[in-house]
Amino acid sequence: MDLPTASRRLVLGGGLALLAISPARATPEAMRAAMQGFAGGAEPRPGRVRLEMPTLVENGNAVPTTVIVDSPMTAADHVVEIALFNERNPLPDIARFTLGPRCGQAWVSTRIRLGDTQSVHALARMNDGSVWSASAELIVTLPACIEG
Amino acid sequence: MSRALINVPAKARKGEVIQIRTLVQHEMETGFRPLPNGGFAPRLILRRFECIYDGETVFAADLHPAISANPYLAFRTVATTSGEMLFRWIDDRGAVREERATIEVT
Amino acid sequence: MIRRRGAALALLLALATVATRVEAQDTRRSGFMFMSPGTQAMQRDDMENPGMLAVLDGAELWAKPAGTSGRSCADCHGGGAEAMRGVAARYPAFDATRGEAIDLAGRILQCRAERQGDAPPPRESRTLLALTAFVAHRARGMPVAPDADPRMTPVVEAGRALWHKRLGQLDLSCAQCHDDNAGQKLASAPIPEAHPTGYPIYRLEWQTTGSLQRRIRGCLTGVRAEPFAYGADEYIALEAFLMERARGMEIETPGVRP
Amino acid sequence: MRRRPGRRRRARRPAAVFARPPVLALLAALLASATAGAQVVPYTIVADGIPEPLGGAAGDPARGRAIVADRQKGLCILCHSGPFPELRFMGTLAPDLAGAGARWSTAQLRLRIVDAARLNPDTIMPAYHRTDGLARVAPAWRDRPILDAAGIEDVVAYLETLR
Repeated sequence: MDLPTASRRLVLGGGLALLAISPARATPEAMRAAMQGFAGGAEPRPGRVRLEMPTLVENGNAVPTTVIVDSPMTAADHVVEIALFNERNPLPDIARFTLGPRCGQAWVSTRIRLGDTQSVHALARMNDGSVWSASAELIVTLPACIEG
Repeated sequence: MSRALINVPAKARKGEVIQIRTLVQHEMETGFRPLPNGGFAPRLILRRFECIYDGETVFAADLHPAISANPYLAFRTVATTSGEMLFRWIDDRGAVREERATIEVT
Repeated sequence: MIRRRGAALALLLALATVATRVEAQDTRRSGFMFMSPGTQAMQRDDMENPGMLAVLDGAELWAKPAGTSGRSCADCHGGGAEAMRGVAARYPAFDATRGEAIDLAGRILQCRAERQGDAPPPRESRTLLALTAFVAHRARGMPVAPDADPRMTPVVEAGRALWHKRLGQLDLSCAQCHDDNAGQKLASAPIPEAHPTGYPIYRLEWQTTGSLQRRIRGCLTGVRAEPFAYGADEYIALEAFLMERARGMEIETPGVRP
Repeated sequence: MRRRPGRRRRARRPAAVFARPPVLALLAALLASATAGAQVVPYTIVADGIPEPLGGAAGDPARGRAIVADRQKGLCILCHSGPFPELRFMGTLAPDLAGAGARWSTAQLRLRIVDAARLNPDTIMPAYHRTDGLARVAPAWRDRPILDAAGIEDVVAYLETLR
């Protein structure tokens, strides 16, 4: 509890050692593979999914993200799962949401991290196995000053 | 200490679609943050969220390091019955934290 | 007599006009006004404002006994909705016992050590930020109203001098960016006017709640200057000057900033 | 004002969201070159310019362009905009660099980069090749100009091409 919230120091020598190593990034290929894994053989079709994100992101640490799927959310016709993917963070997966008829509406909102300007994809799998998709292009601004 | 904010309407009509919002304190350490010693801070994130209401998991989320620190999750559900809603977060080590909220359905 | 009353009335009217004009000319803008609608929404709605987590932490700590005294903050200051109402709007204030200015966090540290008999939490610790956020939140919506003690004047002036002092390898003063170029863009980021109305703030860049001192350190590092140590008089002077500069503006704690 | 001794704080890793490898690599390179120890070289001001190249050698416009466009090394585009179609975020605090080579002579450009305060004491433009008269410079940057003589000449050579 009393641990100081850590500060960051890049410019000074202490940070130098860590600069040599950096995590691998996801690639568009890795993202496509993850999306195919989610779709499970179905071919994602554009439509029915709305992905609401700002086009210009002030800070990539918390990007408001809302997914809405056009579905009656009845026992006979509903969204089973929604997944979010990106192509340039270290990992392609962002989150998966499990939904069902009890949701009433297929509406989910969260905040995500984006390390760079890139596209984000949302996939929704319906109970009939069909998969629908939407994507958003985002510009993530860089901090002007690197802080210590 | 970890704090959570839960927003559930106090009252709703049966069959009404209500919005639930949750905000929980957690650093969501990604595992990709380099340390001065050349390694990386070990990953420690909340990896699972569940909302249990009226005997059923009505909404769940599997989270990855790309979810922001202090995760915010909002979703909708149908008001079915008066009683307790259970919110559960599970981290990488299996630690569970739970919060409850009540709703009156008329 | 009538004439004098007439003159007095005229003077009052004139003063009222001046007052109105001053108000109309108040073009100061909180950092809130420079943010995107999404980040503004995050601050505006308590349920979406991650800074509220610190305020809630603080509320719990406020009521919790601490130190050898076994007393909580609430035992002395009260725990109800009106406890500490508006107090933060006055800080930094002059501490007569110490004979120097003290900021809100410093006052909390002082209470912890001297009244509660506890080891004071470090600057920028979660405990101190939470208690500071809790007290500052109790002034939310109220105008900044600096301490009227005349002994604050030299502190404010020291802060003003520091504000205008060029520092670091880039040889820039606070004023050159935040007075002369506010609203312009530094790379992609709009330069705000640096009003301290939302502290402690939840900064998306930090992914946590932090103090004005931490924020100023960010600028100092940016101009490649050596930051002052946490708790340094320089920060307290700068804060006193900034609060004077923001006199009458509304306290927003917990502010959210990119 | 009195300064109290501060508690030393543990350094934590920088960059915002995840590591941004290209930026970090550039910074590492910058710090490596900076530790080589760049000193301020003498120069002579004639009228409102410095006619002779710093250190005597001519700069390279391509290297100069890279410095100008680098947010950590040249820092120029934090305040200036310029003809950089590949860059998205450029500042608005200072004049557009496009046409700088037509507006100023080489000697004028050189002085404006080396020490613009010689021409306007209130300028916001940092002195890129001066280490005296600065206050509270962080240890990592102390006694080291923003750009060494070769860097200045590279930037001058690049700005000359902006006509």
